[in-house]
Amino acid sequence: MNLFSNADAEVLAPLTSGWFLDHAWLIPVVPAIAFALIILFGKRMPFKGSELGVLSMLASLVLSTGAGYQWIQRVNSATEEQFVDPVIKSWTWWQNAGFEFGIGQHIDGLAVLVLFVVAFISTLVQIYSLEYLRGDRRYTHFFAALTLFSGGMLAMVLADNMMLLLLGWEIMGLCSFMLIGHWWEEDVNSKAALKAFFTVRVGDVGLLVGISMLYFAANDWTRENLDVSGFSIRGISAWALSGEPNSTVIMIAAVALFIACIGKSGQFPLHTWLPDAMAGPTPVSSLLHSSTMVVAGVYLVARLYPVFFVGLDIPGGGGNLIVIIGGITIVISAALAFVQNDIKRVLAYSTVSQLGYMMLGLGAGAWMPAVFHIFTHAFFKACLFLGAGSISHSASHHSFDMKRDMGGLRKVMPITFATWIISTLALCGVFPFSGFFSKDEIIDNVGHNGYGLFMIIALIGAFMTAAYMTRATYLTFFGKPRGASAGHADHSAHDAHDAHDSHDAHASSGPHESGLLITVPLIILSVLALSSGFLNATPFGESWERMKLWVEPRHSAFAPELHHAPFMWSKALMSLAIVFLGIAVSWVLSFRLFTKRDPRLVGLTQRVKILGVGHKFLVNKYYLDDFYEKIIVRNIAGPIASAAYWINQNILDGIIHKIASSSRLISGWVYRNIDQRVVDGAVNNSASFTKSVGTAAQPSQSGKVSQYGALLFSAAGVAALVLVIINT
Amino acid sequence: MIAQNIGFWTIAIVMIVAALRVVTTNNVVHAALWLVVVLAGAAAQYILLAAEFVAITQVLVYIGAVMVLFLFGTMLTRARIGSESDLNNTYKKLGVPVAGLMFAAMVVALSSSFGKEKIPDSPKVISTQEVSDQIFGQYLLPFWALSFVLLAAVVGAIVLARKD
Amino acid sequence: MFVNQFLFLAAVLFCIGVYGVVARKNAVLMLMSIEIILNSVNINLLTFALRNGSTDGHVFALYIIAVAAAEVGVGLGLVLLVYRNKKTISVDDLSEMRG
Amino acid sequence: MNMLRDNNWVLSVGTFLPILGVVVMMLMPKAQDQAVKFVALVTSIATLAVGIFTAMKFDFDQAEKMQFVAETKWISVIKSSYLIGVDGISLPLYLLSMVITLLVVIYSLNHLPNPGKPKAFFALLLVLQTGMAGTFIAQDLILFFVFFELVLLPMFFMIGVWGGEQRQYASIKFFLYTMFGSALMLVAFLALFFKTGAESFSIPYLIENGGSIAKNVQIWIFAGMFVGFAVKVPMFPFHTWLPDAHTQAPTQGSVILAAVLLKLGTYGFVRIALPILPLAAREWAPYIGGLAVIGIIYGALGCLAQSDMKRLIAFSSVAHMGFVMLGISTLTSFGINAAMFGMVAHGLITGMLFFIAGSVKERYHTLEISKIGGMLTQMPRLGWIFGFCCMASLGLPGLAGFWGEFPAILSTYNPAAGLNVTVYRVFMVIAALGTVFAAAYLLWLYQRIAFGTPKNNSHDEHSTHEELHDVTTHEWLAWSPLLIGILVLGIMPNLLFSVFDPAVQVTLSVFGG
Repeated sequence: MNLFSNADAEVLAPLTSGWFLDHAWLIPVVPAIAFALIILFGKRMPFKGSELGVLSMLASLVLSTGAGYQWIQRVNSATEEQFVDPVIKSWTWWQNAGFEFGIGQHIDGLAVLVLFVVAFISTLVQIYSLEYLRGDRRYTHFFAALTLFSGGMLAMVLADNMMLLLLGWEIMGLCSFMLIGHWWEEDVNSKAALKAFFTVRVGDVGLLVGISMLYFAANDWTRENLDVSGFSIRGISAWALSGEPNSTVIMIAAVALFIACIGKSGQFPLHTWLPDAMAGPTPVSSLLHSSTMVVAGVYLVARLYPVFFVGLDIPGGGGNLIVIIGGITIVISAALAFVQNDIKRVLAYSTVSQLGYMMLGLGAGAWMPAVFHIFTHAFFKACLFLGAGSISHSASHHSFDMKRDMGGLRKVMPITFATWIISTLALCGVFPFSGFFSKDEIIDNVGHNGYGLFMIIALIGAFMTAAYMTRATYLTFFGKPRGASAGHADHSAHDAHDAHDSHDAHASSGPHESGLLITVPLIILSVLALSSGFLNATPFGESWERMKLWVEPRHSAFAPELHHAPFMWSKALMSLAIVFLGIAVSWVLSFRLFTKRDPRLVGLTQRVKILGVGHKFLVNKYYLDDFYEKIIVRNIAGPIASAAYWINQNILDGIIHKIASSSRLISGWVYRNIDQRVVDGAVNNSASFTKSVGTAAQPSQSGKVSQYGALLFSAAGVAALVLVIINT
Repeated sequence: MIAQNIGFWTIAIVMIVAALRVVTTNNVVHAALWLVVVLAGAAAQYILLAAEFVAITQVLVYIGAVMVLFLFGTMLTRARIGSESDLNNTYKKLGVPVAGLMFAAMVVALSSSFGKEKIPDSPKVISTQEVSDQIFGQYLLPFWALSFVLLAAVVGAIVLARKD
Repeated sequence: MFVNQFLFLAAVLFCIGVYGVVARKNAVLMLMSIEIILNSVNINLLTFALRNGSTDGHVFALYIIAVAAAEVGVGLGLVLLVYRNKKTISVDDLSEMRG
Repeated sequence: MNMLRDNNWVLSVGTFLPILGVVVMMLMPKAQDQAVKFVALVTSIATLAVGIFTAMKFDFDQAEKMQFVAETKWISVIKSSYLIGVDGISLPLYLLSMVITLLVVIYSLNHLPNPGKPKAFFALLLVLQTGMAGTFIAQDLILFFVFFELVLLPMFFMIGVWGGEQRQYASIKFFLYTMFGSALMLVAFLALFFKTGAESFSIPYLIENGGSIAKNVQIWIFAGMFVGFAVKVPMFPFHTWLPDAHTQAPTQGSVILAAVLLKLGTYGFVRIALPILPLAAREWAPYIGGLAVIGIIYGALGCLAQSDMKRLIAFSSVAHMGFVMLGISTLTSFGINAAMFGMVAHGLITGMLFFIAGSVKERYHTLEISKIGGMLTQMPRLGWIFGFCCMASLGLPGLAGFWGEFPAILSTYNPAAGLNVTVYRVFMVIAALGTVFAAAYLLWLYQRIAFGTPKNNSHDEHSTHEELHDVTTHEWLAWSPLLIGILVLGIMPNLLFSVFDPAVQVTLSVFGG
């Protein structure tokens, strides 16, 4: 089995394992079972099935934590340079014609890390949803979908082969469709759900192609050397690094897989579904955009890192597809965040931008910081989303519009405010919040690995992040209360999903702090947003880099060699300075613009033409949506499909009709020459198909026996002659 | 051999002429009588072909029974016992090419298949006993079916012809 | 004796019968033409029976005679019925089945 | 060999039992509607029982061999015999036809389309069943042809009598189109017969001897069969009868058409065309693949242009059968396995979708997508089932549709030796794009029908509130086996693959491995 590790087995220490690691496959199975139970019995349970969802997530969390703990022990039992073998269990799902489809688990540091994050965030989100969706019409369905969604993500993370990964990947897609379109009575919501599923599905073509290519390219090699099929992640990783693969094949496969990641992780140019997906309930946005769905793409790149590493020549430096896409995504989505008035959309674009950082890091060989960014980002982004939900839930009467319905909330919602600030600082990458330790490391390593240009882009991105978050914070918590936050129950301004909740009680009570079920998850998340960075605090020296020790696979036949930039305070201070500059500039501008209504700033976009054009360009999201919807989708669904259908009806069917009518003509002609008497009715050129068939046959149906006889005998005679001629 | 040949050709010519009369005559009763000639000729040919039993059956069933039926049919439909001009239909001429076509096909087929093949000089003569063995042996099932057909025909004819 | 002389006789009779079927419009005469056809077939069958020395031809000739009897019975019954209802037995006037 | 002939009565009984039911039905007075329905139900249950018995006696370890072989002289003059048998390829389809018929009978018990006439309807249904089952067990070309054509007539009447407004047009088109194909097919069969020395029509015999026919002759013979089978499948330029037939056919007709009838064509390819004419198959394969891929995209585009739900589903059949044909055109055992699986999966899923369309029509009195909306609020169960089927149809992993679709795409990457790899890889990418289109049209359909708020139909007198009842007991009975099948096959595809695989391997052995 472990041909590669056995080769020099004598120097390796035996690795420990444990119950939790061996049974990690239970982690996705529990939510899957819970899903089935909720669907079947949920409505009849005391808490409408929500308790099952929460309990299953808690169970998954416990299992993942146990697995994490045992993984750390396993790492500790290994020697310094030893590659810590993942815990792999696989069973044959089915096999046929030499193809073997397995099902199994593949647990290593990366998987454990993401499992823990997913289970943790899912648990908090479910608890939060207990309150947030209380009384919703489809409460049970919501929990079922949420549970299955987490199950899908967990299965994808655990997958030991590409087929299982694809399964989890698609289940997530399905559940995102159900969750984003949760309030499907509104056209907007169902359209957003459709858009999300469809856009991701476009990317999935790449996944299908990539899996197929990898399978056929790698299968022989993996069978021979590792006795696993070409679907196995471990096999593919080893194959990619073996120097065996044809560089073109692996390059195309890597590009194909990356296309799938672009769709799933909302990278440019397929990021457009992500902001629209905010149509779903806030807990969904929080789950989707912090730790699951969108991270799946990043996870896939991290999981199959050897393929990308070799295929896209990551150690080569300079630039490759991943860093280019990542870099573009960071900047363009950060720019979009400036013109949003909807707080959730700001966060959505910020997510897109942060995913760009992760991709950038992975593309530039900064594997560890990128993976660590998955970890930290999950906490602070979830906290931000839940904070936004808390505001809309308790203060702004279900509106997410910062300009119209928020402002000055820091006094009424102190807990939400505090957690928000902590998470924002983490997001901006301020020392010592968690974002600093991951994001700064990414920026640092990108430069160190020879991607200088992209380091600059990343720094610009950091500046923009700080600026737009400051703007959003200012609009939400500072200044004077506006709209619903000021207690004006302006019913026409309410957010769309308002009608579905039974929260009318809140409407009259004005802005207030949210309940415990909402604030406790917020507090927990903000504590983590503050502290989780210390798990891999590079500035404090090697002994603080626990994450690197536990998660990063050591260089071996299964993992490429990764380089780490030495930490330097000078660089860190520079990037911190950029962040603070961003905060300061944005604060001053926001204060002047939104509170003082400074005449030099208000209406600037109207007065300065070039700014106006830029603003319009941003507001219209670079016209990408227009391009997709109006040009591509509308053309395919409209003229092209209609044209195809027209061809079907008029050309293909037309040929058939033509054949029918010409056969009618021919038979009519033949008949006229046999029987001069019957001419009427035979010539009717504009007859439809039915008529033509009928009239074609009609003359011969004269009802006269002797004619029938004549026809019969002459036909027999002709047939006989034909046979005779053929036989002679 | 020669005698048989003479017999064959004589009968054959008579049959053909008679058959032509059947399909051309303007008198239904005449047609029926000409048909008798054809059928009798056929019976004679059967004998030449060493099939006495079939020949006898032909005489009994056809000339005896079927012809009587025909004549009855003619009478019952009150055909004039005399010539009639309205016996042929308007596409009379259509029959000539159709028949000609079939004949051409058969001529080609027969002459190419059997050319100058002769009937063996001392052919195996089939006795009536053998025929009956066949009918009540190998072909018993068709025989049953045929019996049913006849029964059905009798019942059917009665049902059809009944006045009520 | 040639095999063909019988076969040709049968062919001639057959074609005459065909002509009769096509050209006649009196139903009784049509039936008669059909009888000619059937007889020509019988001649064929018996010729081959003699040539091959098999009994099958005889058996089928007999069957054909029997079927012909049945056919004539039913056919004439039909003719009678038609005559009773339409006062004519000209098949040209019987075109209710016209398509 | 003897063991393979054990119990060889079961196939004949299973095939002709429905005819017995028809005879019983014919003897009953017309007015006895309930009794007629009862007889139909009992007959189809008994048929299925025989089918299940067959499956139980079937030796799955020897799935590659013909089992329950029965041979009797039939038309010895043309050397055609009554030779029947099943192997791993035909058994699942044989059973599928029985299951579908039973479910359709159950569904019809109280969903009889206008103008009623239960006696004729059920009789036709049972005759249809005999034809379908017979096609799958026939091991003689003439027998195959007879059953293949036997299917045509009941379907013709079913569309022509119980169909929609344009039923005449649709039924005649269906009939003529398929007759045209069958005529060429028959010519091909005859040519095959004479070219192999006019010895036998038996398929095993022809498989042994067909390979020795000269290549250019094979290509022509294959062309005849291709047209015959492609019309039935239907493949791209021959598909235009399908939307009309589906749209006009009654629900039951559509279900059977989609679930079983279309499979006769693809089954013909796998059972007859490929193994008997290997040289020609290799020449034709790229063209078949090309047409299949065109069908995938073209069917999807056709779907996007539709405003009628049933017509949309009909066009989606064109796309799905494209995947099946693509799998076949690879000439690899994996591709053909995928195609076989795709056939069964498509039968279950599309059959189910047509059932749903029938129920929608019954409740809303229209199939215009724009006039239906908010089905989830009005009939949540139906809406969820519909969603489930849409997801299965667009190839969501874990449901049956995926295992027909993805392996077909996968196998296209590496077609059989001697086929142009580049061409097939292009096919693969296009087919993968086809899955996106599938998602597009199905989800769009679902969004328009199930989501949103119910359309105001108050001006329409028919759709009074009480008529919009959710899924009824009869519907549950008829549907749940299909739904369970979709789920179970999705989770355990090996159930089918393990049956197909040995037989497919044998079929492909003529290609030299």
